[in-house]
Formats: sequence, structure tokens, C-alpha cells
Amino acid sequence: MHVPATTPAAPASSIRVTARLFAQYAELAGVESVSIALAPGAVVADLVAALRRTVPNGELLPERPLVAVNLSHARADQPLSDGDEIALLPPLAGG
Amino acid sequence: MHVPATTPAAPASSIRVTARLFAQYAELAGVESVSIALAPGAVVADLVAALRRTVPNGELLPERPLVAVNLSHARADQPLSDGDEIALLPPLAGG
Amino acid sequence: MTRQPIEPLGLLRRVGGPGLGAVTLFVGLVRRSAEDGPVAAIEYTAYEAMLAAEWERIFAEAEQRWPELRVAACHRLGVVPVGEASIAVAAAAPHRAEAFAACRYVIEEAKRRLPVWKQEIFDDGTRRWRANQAAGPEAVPPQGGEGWGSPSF
Amino acid sequence: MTRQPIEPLGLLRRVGGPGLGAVTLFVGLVRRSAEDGPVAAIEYTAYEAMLAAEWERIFAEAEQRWPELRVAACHRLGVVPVGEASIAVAAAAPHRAEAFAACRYVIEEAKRRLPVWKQEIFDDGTRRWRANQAAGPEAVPPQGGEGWGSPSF
Repeated sequence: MHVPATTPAAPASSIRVTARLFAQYAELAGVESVSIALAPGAVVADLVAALRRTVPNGELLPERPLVAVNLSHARADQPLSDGDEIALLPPLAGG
Repeated sequence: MHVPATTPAAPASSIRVTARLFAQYAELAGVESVSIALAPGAVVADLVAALRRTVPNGELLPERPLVAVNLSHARADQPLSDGDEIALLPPLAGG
Repeated sequence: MTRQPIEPLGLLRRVGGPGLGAVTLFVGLVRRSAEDGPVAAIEYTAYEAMLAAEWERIFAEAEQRWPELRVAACHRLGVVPVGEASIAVAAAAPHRAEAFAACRYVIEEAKRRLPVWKQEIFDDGTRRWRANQAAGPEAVPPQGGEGWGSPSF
Repeated sequence: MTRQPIEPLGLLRRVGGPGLGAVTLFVGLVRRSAEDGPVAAIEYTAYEAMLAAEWERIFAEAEQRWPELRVAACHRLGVVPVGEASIAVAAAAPHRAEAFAACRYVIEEAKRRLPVWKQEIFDDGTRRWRANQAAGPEAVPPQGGEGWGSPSF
């Protein structure tokens, strides 16, 4: 399910990113994709904190999940840009 | 080609073994199998020495070839018994 | 990635080449074992766009490390019954040492980095999410910057 | 051993089993390379009775070392054109570390111990005997007793 805007309309100076949830995290929150506004200069950790406040059961998401930005594994301090796609990845299980 | 007896008829107290030559060694000697009589108590090294004396171009065979006795790799000092099959193996090239 | 059964022969053919004397193939299969219980199948899901990108990054790393290498791999998604392959990696190189090393590298990185998740499906239909060992954030190489925890890279 | 083309899929099937989650396959192919010259094919010959016995010994050693292992292998004999497989080894185990290690063990022992010889056949029809590196008497494990040279076992 795609939730177009779970946060208030962004102020002019904000950036807007898409957050995606997978597997257990998507089950937990009941959503797979969230559009979210962040302050300019926001980093991955800020997005995670915002998601934990705003999505259903967000407080059950880990504080330090595995995260990808634009299809690449990313660190907590990676800066975000308008239009980025950030994914919260549950513990991996490929193979 | 099988050469039934390149050595003189064995005395009563001797053992008789079959020596087999492969690949380059068979090409060199022009024979693939030789029946050969050895003194009781003979070891692999004695068989090799006898072959080097008796088969065509035998002196061109190595003094210390790779040898198998009854389908297993063997050392130079392995004792031989009547009826054994001893193979002189050129450097291996499997795989 | 594929939702169909993996064809190892197809992977082997994709890595062939005239100067390559050694091919290694790894196939990971859904297994049933005493410690895991009566698993009938595993359902794999993925972040598919990233899965493709991550495979490409792993291949590029391997080809940089072993220049004459040719590598191909496949992760099956969807429900995979016990005994069927979930992942396969083929690597071809001039000699066997590189072929083994590269195949191992690719499967280890795949397990560590591919955005894939699995649910065990038991004989009674119940399901359980499972993760690979050591599959936390610190196990995955980020693309630069400082991370949480203690990254091992 | 076989005089027909090796079928990797057949080997893979022979090692499958319900508790085995990892299969590795090694395929050695006749290759053409600058250093070896214009090789068109390789003709393999063997001491066939011993070849079968030596395979069995290698398998037994591997199965003793990795108890849940299943292994199968094949050496092709006769003329093998460039690009075709001369040897293949498949190993299945519960987990990938053993499957890789066992497959590597079997191919290394095979190269070192199988009574097989090869002649390169060049484009112009000329032939040349070739041996594996380090394939002298001291490279092969004897069945007890003291040997020539300096055995490394």
C-alpha cells in the first residue's frame, strides 16, 4: 500500500523523499512506501527517526536499521536529497 | 601389445609379476605389458631395474618412476608377490 | 532474479569462453533439517531494483579482482520448495584457483548484501521470518561516510 | 570415466539429498591459451582400472573428512575438443563451507593422483605429451613404507 503523505505538507525549504519498508518492517507498519518531508541537510538517521514517529507501530522499528539510499547500502550519516528513495531493510536473508 | 615372457623361464623359487607401461613409457618401449620373473623378496625398485634392462629402450625409462602396485600408488621399497600387477606411470596429467 | 526454477546449465553456459579452463558453480538449496523443523518451502521476497544493482556491484568487484573472470548468478524469488535451488553462482576463469575463489567471493557477498528476505513455510502452513547469521547493519558495506555500530570495513 | 561429453547436470543430480543445502560443481575444460599454442583438442588416456580405484579412494577420504558429504566426479577419456569438459566434480553438503572445501579437495587430489595422461593435439595435427605441474613420484601418496625422493606426506 502506498501512503502518499503521512506528514504535513512540506514547507518550501524542505526536501521530500520516499521511504520504503520491506518484509517484517512492512508487515509491522502496514505500509510499504511513505512520502516524507525532511529539513534540508537531513541525513539517513533523521529519516529513520521521522519514520519511527510517524508510521503505524513505528516505535517498534529498530533505531539503527540497515538502510539503502537510491539502491545502495548507506550509512546513518549519509545526507539526503530531494527525491531520494530510502529503504529500511530488515536483517538480510538472501541465498 | 602383450609380450608374454621377455625374461627367461622363471626358476622354481621365483615370483612372476605383470608389468604395465602407459602413455609415453609404452610409446618408448613399444610394449604395454610384460610378464617378468623376479627373485622372491623383490621390491618395486627391483622390478623397475629389471624392466630397464629388458624392455626395448628400457634404459630411457626413469630410474625412479611413479609406480602403482595392484591399482594403488606404491613406494620403491614395497615388496612384490607372485601375480602382482605393477604399472609404471609417466608424470600424471589428469584434470 | 527469477521466479522460475534455476537452471544451472544455463548459468554455466553464460560464463563459458575459449581461454577459460575452470568453471565453478555454487547452488544453494532449500533444505530440511532437524534444527530448523519441518520446513516445506521458503518464500523469498526482495527489494528487486536494489537486488539487481547489488548483484552488478558484486560482479564488478569480482571482475576487478580477477580480471579474466566471467561470472553469472541468479536468486530465485517466490515460494521455493525443499530440495529446489534458491541461489546459484557460476564463475569461469583461466585456472581453478581463481574460479573457486571468485565463486566463493560472490556467494559470500551475496549472502551478506543482497536485499532479500525469507519466510520459512512449515508443513502446517505456519510461517517464520528468518535472517542470515551476522546480517545486521554492521555486516553490510556502506557507500562511504561513518556508520552506526562498528563496521568491519 | 566416460568417453562421452560430461553432463554436469547428471553429476549435480547424483549428489542431491534432502538435508543438503549447498552443492558445488567444478568443471575443468580444455582451453586454448597463448602460452600453450594452438591446441585444438586434448586426448586423454588412463590406466582405467586404477582410475576407478583411485576415484573411490579420493571419495572415501572426502566422505570421512566431511561425514554428511555426497560427492560424484567424472573424468572424460579420448579426444576432448577445446571448450569441452575433461573433468567434473560435484559435492553436496549441509552448508556451503564444506561443499566448497570438499569439491576443492577432490579436484586437487584428482589432479595429483589419477592415472591419466594427455596429449595436446595442435591445429596442424602434431601432438605433445603434457603433464600436470608437480606430478612426479614425490607428489603422489604411496600406500605405506618409505619412498624415493622426499615425499611430502
